[in-house]
Amino acid sequence: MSLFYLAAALFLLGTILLGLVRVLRGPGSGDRMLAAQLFGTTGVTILLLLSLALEASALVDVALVFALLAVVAAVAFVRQHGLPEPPDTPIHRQPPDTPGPERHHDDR
Amino acid sequence: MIPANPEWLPAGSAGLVALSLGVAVLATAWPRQAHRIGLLGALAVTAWVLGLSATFLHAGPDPETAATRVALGGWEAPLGLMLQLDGLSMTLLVLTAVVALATSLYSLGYVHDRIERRQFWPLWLWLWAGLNMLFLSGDAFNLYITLEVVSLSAVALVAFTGTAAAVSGAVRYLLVNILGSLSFLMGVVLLFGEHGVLDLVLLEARTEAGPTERMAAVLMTAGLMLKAALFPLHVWLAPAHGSAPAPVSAVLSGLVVTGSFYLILRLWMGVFAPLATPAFGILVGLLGVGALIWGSLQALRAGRLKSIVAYSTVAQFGYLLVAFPLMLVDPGAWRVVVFFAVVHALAKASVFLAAGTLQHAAGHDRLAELGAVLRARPRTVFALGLAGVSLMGLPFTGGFIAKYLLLEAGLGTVLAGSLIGVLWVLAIAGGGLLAAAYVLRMVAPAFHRGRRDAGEAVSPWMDWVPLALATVAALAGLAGVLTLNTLALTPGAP
Amino acid sequence: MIANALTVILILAGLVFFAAGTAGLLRFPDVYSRLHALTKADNVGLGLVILGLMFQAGGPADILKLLLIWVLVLAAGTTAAHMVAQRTWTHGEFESDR
Amino acid sequence: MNALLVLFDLVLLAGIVGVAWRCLASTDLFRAVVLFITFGLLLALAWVRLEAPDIALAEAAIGAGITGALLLVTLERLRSIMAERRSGRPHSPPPDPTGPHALLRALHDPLPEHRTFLPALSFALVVGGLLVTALWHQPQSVGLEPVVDAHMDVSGVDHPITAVLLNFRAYDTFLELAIVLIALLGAWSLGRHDLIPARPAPGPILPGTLRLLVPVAVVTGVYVLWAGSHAPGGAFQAGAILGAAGILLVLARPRQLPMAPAGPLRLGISAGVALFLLVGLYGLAAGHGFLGYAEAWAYPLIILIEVAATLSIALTLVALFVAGRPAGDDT
Repeated sequence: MSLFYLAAALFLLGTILLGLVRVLRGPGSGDRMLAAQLFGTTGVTILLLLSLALEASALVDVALVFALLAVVAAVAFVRQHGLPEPPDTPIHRQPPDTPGPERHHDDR
Repeated sequence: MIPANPEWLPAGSAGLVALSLGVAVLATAWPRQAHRIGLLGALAVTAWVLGLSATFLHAGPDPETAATRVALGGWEAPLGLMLQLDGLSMTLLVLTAVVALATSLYSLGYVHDRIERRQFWPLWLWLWAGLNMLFLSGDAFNLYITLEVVSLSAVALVAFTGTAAAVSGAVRYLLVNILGSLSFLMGVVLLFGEHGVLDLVLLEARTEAGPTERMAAVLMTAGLMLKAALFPLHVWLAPAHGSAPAPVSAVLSGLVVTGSFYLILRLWMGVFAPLATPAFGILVGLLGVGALIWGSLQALRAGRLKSIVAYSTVAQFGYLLVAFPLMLVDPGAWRVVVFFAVVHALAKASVFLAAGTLQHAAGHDRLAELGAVLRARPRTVFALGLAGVSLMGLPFTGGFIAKYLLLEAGLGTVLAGSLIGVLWVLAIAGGGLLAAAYVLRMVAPAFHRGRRDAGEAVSPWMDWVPLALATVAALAGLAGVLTLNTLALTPGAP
Repeated sequence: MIANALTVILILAGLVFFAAGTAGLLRFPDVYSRLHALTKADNVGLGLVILGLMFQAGGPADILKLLLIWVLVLAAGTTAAHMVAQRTWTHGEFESDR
Repeated sequence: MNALLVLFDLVLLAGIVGVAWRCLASTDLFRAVVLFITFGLLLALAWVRLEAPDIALAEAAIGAGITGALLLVTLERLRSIMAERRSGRPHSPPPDPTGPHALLRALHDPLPEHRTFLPALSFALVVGGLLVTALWHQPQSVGLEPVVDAHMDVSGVDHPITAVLLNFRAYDTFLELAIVLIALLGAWSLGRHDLIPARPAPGPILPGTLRLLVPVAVVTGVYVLWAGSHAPGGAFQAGAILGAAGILLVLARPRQLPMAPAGPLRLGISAGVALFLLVGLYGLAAGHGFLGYAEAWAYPLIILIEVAATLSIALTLVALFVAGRPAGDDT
């Protein structure tokens, strides 16, 4: 049986690594955030499977903590403090910014 | 007078840790009174350290039994962790107490803002407690944690003024520190994996020149060199000092950097002693020569007072590296090295405090425009000059004694038939000349004709403390025999 | 024996949903449809696996813990998907993050 | 079983290294943050495989609950500062040259762009190769396990990790608590924090989730703290969970939360170290050595210290998340 759990966990780990393609490609930050959310759930599942495969019941607690805090990053993503109210147009890729005036000088 | 009892030493060491931690915690919880708590705490900790050193000197004429080991929580190593007090740590504790007391008094004048005071004192007291704990620690993992306490509070203090330049310097310092700490920790892990113990004494008994020890030695030494700003890993030092408050610069160059160097010395005298080969010694010595030349040249080129002093730290630490090959030939030379580090710390701290007074008065520290203030503040310039003379190593100062002893060790190497010894002697002698050049650069404007302008008023603390500390540094030569005798009470060291 | 068979079947079914969710995340054309795909993996995939694991649980406390994990992930997945959709709707899909 | 475990470990290892590399090489900060969150998840799995569930628990709480949120919020502040710099006109609130803004600016100032990839890669390969060689020669050391096991009956608790952390090497743990505190003091020394007004919740879903999650988080935190005496768990993990719950409240609060008063907050964050130190001093005075306990009192004292430490850690983490010092500290 534990062989089966382990194989299932390995399969799920594989889906995480595949899903990384979405994080790398994007294109929007929403896509990346969604991928992270899916990884969190997959991670919980892997932990539950490993707890049976390795016969370590403490891993269920680890999974519980992951499940409990899975939403924090997403909430931070949506409700950052400095976030301006919805702008008129979506922000598009900006040119690289110019050095600011307050750049300090080394005396060397 | 109450006779000193050697049985007080264990409680005295644990008590020192508890006292300095208690002061820090109290100041953290009650920031409104932090400066008063800090002043009382500084006096109490200094008095405690001096009492401890008196007891120590009375107690242990026998170097093999002179080390006091304290099992914290009653658990002996290898299960628990031990504090260790010997001649080396005692010397550095006294040095720390003197410099830290001076810094605390200076800070009473320097950090006068009611709100800044509340932020400054807790961090500073944590830093001091961290240094005390570092010098007392006898356990490899505990050393890592005390190093973290020291570095983290030092980083916070560098960023303390909150300006962009200060924060930028602090971030660099933080990254360097993290890298150094992780490297050190990795070495600790390797040693633990190989030997299964963390206690330094137990480790020392088990180490031999194997691949694990070599790797651990490389990792730990590199990490500590990074933290000690030893050439060529010194690049963070000047930016970190550039905008740090003066008392912080003094402690950073005087004590924090010395703490990392202490650890390098302690490890190579103990755990890594079987690994030291002549070729390795020569490599370190060459790095030292490089540090002397490069640091001095940068100090001669720098345009700001504090940068000059910061680069002089890089240069002066070159001596400590040059001393390494000497120690391989004459094992007893390590005591001279420590004495040199002590004198350097005292002198460097007073130079930074004096520079801080000048900077505060003038509102900047650009050397070219500092003449008027320099001419109007003879007391501070005298402190700067006196400490500078000690850095140069002119006769009768502590620096002179230290360099004389170093030169003696160097000549001993030459006489022992080592050709490269000539290079070390030349470096030690030539380094003094370079130091003279940059010290004179700092004080020379005071002797030019021109306008005098005392600048902004400074508190009496800022006026007198640098002078007092510079005097201590200059007179430290008188304590040379005492220091060397104290250091002799280090078991296991020649 | 039957419990083991049920566990295997349920977990396998759950894995199918995870695979489908990942495929959807990779292959679907925009945020909204991707979101749709992966919430299925969240809810049903984990639900099936947990259902399967319940047959192996040691006691009622363990079963409750497993159920709690599922409920928490359900809540997190729902909230996250809702909020990401909302943000994308108000801020635009191709917002740059440089 | 064994072959499959090795395969699992190899895939995990490849994932960790790959994610770390892409995270470091990413030019898009948001992508780097998401990769870092993923990195934390894989790291927790690695701790599980290294049979260190205590650390996996801490990594779960810190990685999932705190670093992700911290990085995302920092990124957003950074973005608004950069937007303000580009447009040349100050964004609200007016820039404060000495506040946390200075830190963000300093962090954003790019380091000189040398071509660092090849040197970095070769350095990493050399160090990694040497490390592997050193580890290869290492004996199968049992470390301190037998010594710890021999003393478990006098430690006051049933979980060896907790026994080491709070009894045998309590000094280290005390200093670790102090380090968390010093980090906060450092953040506070940079500037003051003016609470940014809360924004109305965008619908019923977020408040509803909060109502479910926060009580469960509190219960879980207490459970993890309690579990620490006999199973993986303890003050750091519980403090991180409670801290994450606090961060969630700060992030999602629909209306103005009252500002924490400076005095009690100071007391709260230093309660852990203060109590620990008092117990340590008592041990010194009573002859058990600094930070030592009488055997009979070990369990209650450990629990007492852990409760205070949990509260302090949770408060400190939330305060670190909020960043600047409370305004009441300045009067």
